[in-house]
Amino acid sequence: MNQPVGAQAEVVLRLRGITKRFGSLTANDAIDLDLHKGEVVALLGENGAGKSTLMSILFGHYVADEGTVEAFGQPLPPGDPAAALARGIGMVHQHFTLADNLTVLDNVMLGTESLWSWRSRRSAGRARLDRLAGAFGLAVRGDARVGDLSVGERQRVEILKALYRDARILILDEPTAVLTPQESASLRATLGRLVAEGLSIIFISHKLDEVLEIGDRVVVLRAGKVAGEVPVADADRPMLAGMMVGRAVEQPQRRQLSPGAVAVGLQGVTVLGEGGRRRLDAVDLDIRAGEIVGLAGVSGNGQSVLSDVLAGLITPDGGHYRLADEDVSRAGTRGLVARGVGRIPEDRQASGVIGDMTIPETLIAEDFRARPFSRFGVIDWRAARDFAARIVSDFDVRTERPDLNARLLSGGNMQKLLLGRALARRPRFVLANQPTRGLDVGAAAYVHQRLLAAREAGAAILLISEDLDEVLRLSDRVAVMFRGRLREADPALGPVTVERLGLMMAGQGFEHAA
Amino acid sequence: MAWLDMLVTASFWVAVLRIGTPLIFGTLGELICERAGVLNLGIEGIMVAGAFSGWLAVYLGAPLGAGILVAMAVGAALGLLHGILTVPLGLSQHVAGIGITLLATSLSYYFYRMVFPTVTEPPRIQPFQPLDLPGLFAQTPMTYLAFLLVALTAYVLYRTPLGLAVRMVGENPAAVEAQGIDVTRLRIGAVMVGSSLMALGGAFLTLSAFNAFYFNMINGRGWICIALVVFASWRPGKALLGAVLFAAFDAFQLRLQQLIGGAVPYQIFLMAPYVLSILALIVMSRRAGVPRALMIPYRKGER
Amino acid sequence: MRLEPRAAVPWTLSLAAPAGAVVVSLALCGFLVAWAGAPVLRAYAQMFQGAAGSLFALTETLARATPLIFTGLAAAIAFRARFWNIGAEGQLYLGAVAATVLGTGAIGGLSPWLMIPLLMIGGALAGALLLMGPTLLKLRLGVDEVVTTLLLNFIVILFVGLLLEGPLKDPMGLGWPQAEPIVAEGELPKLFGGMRLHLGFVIAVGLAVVLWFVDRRTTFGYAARAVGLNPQAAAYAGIGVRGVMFRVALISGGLAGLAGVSEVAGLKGNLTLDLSPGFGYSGIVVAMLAQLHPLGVVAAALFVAGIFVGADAMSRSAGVPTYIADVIVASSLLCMLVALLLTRYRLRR
Amino acid sequence: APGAIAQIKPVEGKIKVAAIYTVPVEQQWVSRIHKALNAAKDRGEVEYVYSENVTNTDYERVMREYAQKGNNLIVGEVFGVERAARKVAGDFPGTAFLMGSSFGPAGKNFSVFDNWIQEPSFLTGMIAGTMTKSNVIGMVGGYPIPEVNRLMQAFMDGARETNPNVKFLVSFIGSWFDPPKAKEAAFAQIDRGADVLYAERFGVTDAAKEKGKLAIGNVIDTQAQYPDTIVASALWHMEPTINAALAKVKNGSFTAEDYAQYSTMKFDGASLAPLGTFEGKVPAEIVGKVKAREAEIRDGLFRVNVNDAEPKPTL
Ligand SMILES: Nc1ncnc2c1ncn2[C@@H]1O[C@H](COP(=O)(O)OP(=O)(O)OP(=O)(O)O)[C@@H](O)[C@H]1O
Ligand SMILES: Nc1ncnc2c1ncn2[C@@H]1O[C@H](COP(=O)(O)OP(=O)(O)OP(=O)(O)O)[C@@H](O)[C@H]1O
Ligand SMILES: [Mg+2]
Ligand SMILES: [Mg+2]
Repeated sequence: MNQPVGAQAEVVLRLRGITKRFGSLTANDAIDLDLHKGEVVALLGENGAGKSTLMSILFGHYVADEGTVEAFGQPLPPGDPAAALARGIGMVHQHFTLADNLTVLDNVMLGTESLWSWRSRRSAGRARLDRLAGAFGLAVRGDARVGDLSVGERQRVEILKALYRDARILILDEPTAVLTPQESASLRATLGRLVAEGLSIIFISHKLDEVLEIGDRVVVLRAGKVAGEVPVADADRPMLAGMMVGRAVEQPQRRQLSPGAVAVGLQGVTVLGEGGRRRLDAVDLDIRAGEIVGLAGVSGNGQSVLSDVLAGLITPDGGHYRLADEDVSRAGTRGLVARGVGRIPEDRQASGVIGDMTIPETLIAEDFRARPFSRFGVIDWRAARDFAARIVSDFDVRTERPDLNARLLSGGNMQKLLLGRALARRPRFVLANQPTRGLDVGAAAYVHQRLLAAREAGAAILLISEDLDEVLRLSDRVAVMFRGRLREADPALGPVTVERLGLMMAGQGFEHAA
Repeated sequence: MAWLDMLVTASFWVAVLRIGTPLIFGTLGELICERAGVLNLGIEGIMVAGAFSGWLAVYLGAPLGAGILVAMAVGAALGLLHGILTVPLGLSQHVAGIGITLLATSLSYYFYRMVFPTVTEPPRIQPFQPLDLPGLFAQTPMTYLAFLLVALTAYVLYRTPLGLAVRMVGENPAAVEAQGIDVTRLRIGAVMVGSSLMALGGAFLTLSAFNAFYFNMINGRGWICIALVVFASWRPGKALLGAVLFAAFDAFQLRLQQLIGGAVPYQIFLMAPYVLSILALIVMSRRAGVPRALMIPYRKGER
Repeated sequence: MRLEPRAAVPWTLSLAAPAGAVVVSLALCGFLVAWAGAPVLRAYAQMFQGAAGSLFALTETLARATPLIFTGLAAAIAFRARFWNIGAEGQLYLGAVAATVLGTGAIGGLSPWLMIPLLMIGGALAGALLLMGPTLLKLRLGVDEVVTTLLLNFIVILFVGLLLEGPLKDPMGLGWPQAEPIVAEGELPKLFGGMRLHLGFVIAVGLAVVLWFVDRRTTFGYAARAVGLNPQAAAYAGIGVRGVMFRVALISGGLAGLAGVSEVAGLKGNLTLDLSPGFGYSGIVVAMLAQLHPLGVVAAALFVAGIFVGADAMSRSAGVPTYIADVIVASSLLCMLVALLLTRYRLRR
Repeated sequence: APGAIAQIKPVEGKIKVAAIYTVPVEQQWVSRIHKALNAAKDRGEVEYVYSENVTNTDYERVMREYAQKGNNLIVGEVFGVERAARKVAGDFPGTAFLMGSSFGPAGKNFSVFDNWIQEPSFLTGMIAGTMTKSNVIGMVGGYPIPEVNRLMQAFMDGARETNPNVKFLVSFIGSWFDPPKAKEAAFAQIDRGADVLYAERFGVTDAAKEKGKLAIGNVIDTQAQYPDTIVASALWHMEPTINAALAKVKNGSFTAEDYAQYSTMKFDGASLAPLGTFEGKVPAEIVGKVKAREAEIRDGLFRVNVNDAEPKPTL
């Protein structure tokens, strides 16, 4: 890849003058875009720039207000996903479109046979699925229930869905946002094979390194318009970041601090799962005031359980969780909040905001029982609104109105809201679980800046992230989880690098543990 | 033990299947709707409309088979209404359903009174007769049809592309749309088919179990079916089991009343099927089977 | 043709849409009225007369709305927290049973100032207690509450029948399955002489206002809403989901129980098996029509009751079969649903 | 109230009658009132309007609406709203009320009736007692209310008179309107050996017919539909009651009275249906006995016991 595709290559997809309005908002504004055969176009843009909207129009989920789409020289009927599929357009959606309770094969075969056929040719389907999976290195069991799969495996199923239908054009909307570095790497390898087979790809991502690695050409959207277009060969990170945001994005820097006393201590924390399995196995960890500890690990190795313990959702079956000198193992969510723990949940949509509540309502969810938000059980909405106004301005939450429903915020702005909720109380301990997942570079930089500021204000911070660059950049110390156990990467053994972390995440250094 | 003897008599089980038949139709119909993600509280009214229209057609001279078709068509029409209200319009499935029940019931009664302004007793038809077969098989054709439909529904749901699409649209409509299938049409279609089966359940009462249409004759059977669907964890086979079990409780209490009648208030017997259903639910239900997208409207192009 | 959310709802539309719904519904039902040979416009004039054309008509409408407000609030409060209480009918009856047990002479010599609150509290407790079963089953064992509450309705009605033929049977009732009348001190006073409208209506509206306050302004109301909208996020934020559910269920069952007290002590005077023509189920409709807003419940209950009372009177005046009343209620309901949708969305293309 | 009448006065021209039924007019009991009023309408004596399926919650309002409209006579059934109905009558002194009721007349204008047809029920019991070969008779009822119990008890007494060995099965189905369920209850009784069924509800006769058993009708005569099944029926006739009331309304002499007697055999308010298709199939000896009892009842020499207690199975 990264070979510029000659202008002579066939144009497989031609978008002209695509305009889409949602009420007063113009999400796409007269966008033109071409895709050539065998080309990888990387589509970049801030959160809310209109990337997903454009792709949804192309695929027929949305109907454009103006503009046309041509695939392989023929106009594509608007608002008809079936037509797009029939033309060989496959789409991997930003949010998975899979049914958890059904099998992989079910999800893949859906819609590939006539609905009026009297039987489903499942064995042929399974054979085809296995062949594709083998050919493109997308190993996944056809009979597995999708709900039991890891995020990476689901991503593979999404791609297999498209390949199963002989897609010639593949659209991937932030396919790597939730993947581990290893999974991302294997996905990139797969895409390479696909391009070699002659597929054309539109690839959306906020991870600029990735874009630079696999894209041939970068198209940048800003506020619904095409802000620029460059061949990858001529692009670099700062340049792309600047094109997206419209100004230079500065990476916040970690200053050297001398850490204070131990603020958070875990001793032998153990959580048992079904059948006595140890989901957390005697985890020890100290975090000092003014220190960021980064925690890496392949998802499913216990980071989420640890995060739930620290957030007060789970009471450990053994060991101690201490804040300063107090054992808070049984304090519960409310007790922890009261003792100055700020928590940023892993899944901001599911456990963070209450989507159908307004911004002020969502913001007081943790302490609506206390002053100033309520007295004698009566809520003071003015205090809540004032608080919300402060958070919105302090944390740069971009919203049309301060009383918008939280659901309508973009992911980045939702994240800023939750960051504000967690940090406004000047917590002693900040638990930040995947705080920049899916965020654009600008928003991610902002989150980093706020976390570093909290550190400088003396908070102890645990940063759980699958983005190893982020972990290395922000953390004073780094630990890795593997099969429920936690090990620190000892700096005495040499510099902590992505490679070293990768090996630890695969289990190196955990062998002789108890 | 006299009551044990009773359980092994053929006539008891004949009665069980007879009592269970309308429940099988209704439960199967509701199951299909819910599998597609649409709760259909219109069932009680749709059963009334099916009972009335099927019977009226036969009363006006149509053959019994045509009565069945008329009932199914009326059920499908009401299903279409429910479908339009709840699928593309995305209205509350609770209210739309209760509204349909009220509408279908009152319209049936209104039509009945307009067609028969002066009758003083319910007009009768010649209903389906039980087949002259030995043992359990002395049932009317509609009971056989019910069993056939259970097998058919199970086959379609689990073995055909259409069934896969229906199950999927109840789990995640976005996934269905992403695979190029029209969510709206699929859901409306499922609701129509399900509703026509419910109407069959009603028609069984007027064309097979009895020979006249009577106000209030559905008498809560539709609501029972809703409960049976949950009991069945949304599976056709278990739905059959649930309907038969409930019918067995009912047949059993009717006989138990004869056996130990005097000592115990009759209400205790009538309660038995409901109490036992709750107990059965406690024993066997976890919410595992519930279609994820049940009661969640899906509007294309909205998030 | 697609639906698109409106950014803002013009006030003219929020008035015009409900009116339009009623007009469309009446136009549709006009065919049925004409089929019965009645002059359609005159019939509808009579319908209005019958719903609100006189003090009598108006008080009747309000009296019929009263139990719907109670059960509507019961459903609204539960549904807000995503607790599907379909059992208001049974809770209503059990509330009435409690009022009957307490209010037919077991306790004597109390002034109405004590007796009426006593009956109310008793009825509310009974309703709440009945809902405890399904609530605990749901919270402890994950048993679906739709089914348990629904089936309990049937059981409760049979149980009431058993009581009415046994311990609660009125010895003066000549063998009929009915209870003794509520003592005079326990009766809810009538609001106008000679009319059936009673104190229960005032209490119902008062409770709607209180619940509205609770919902909008109190920490409990906030927690209940949060649990209903996103239980996972509520739990993460430290709201005890089970505790909230439990209290919501208590209130919901209590409100439905109050409906029974109100009917028995306010309207009917004694408990019979036909105390409620499905008020528990209509309450669900009322609640959803009100979009679960406590004050909206009052409006929706008045709407449903007004249409029914008016159409029922019209059927007599115009000589149309009685069943027309329910037809008009049902079609108005469905039209109203669509109209309310069109205030939030616009149709495009 | 605009149309309301101030006091009971003689009526010129047609009497305006309104009826309020809590069930549809097909229900056996109500159908007899409806039939009698329709007959009066066909004779040109009355203008007749009615509301059916009125819930007891709405009953009082409907009474008031009809009274306000100036109807001369309001007929109905107030078993669930006894007190409220009497109050309405008090508020409309010029309107005559004739209501099915368990209680006595009230005020100046509130008269009552009830279906006192235990007499023919007793006679049908006598026939049933001889027609059963298994000596087991099944009875299926809706609810054990006095109106039902009374007839069942009389029927049982009659059966015991001709057949001391007879045993009874009793079921209540908890609904007035569920023929399929009534049918199932009857099937269950047939399974237990019943060969004669007392058909208090619709549906019972159908079970008997399907199984080749016999049935005894109640209130209405359905032998035409079930020629080989319905042996005998105890019939109720509302015409004497209605006609007596209409006459008094007409000449302005209507007062609060108990019209119960008009439902007795003596006043032709009740009768034993002709044997019809079972003529000759019922033993002549028993026909004679029944005829004799009937005459005694008409002459007041034999009084059928009125027992409102819930009948219990005896098998
Ligand atoms: N269904 C919708 N209804 C209303 N507005 C929408 C809808 N979908 C998208 N939008 C609007 O379109 C704009 C672009 O959204 P889109 O999802 O395309 O952004 P994006 O570029 O994909 O962002 P991200 O990088 O975060 O995925 C948003 O600002 C939003 O206001
Ligand atoms: N239903 C909606 N109506 C109006 N605007 C919406 C709606 N849904 C989303 N938006 C807008 O869409 C924009 C982007 O939303 P989107 O969900 O794509 O954010 P995101 O950053 O991509 O989320 P994530 O990072 O989790 O992928 C936001 O500006 C938001 O205001
Ligand atoms: Mg996007
Ligand atoms: Mg995004």
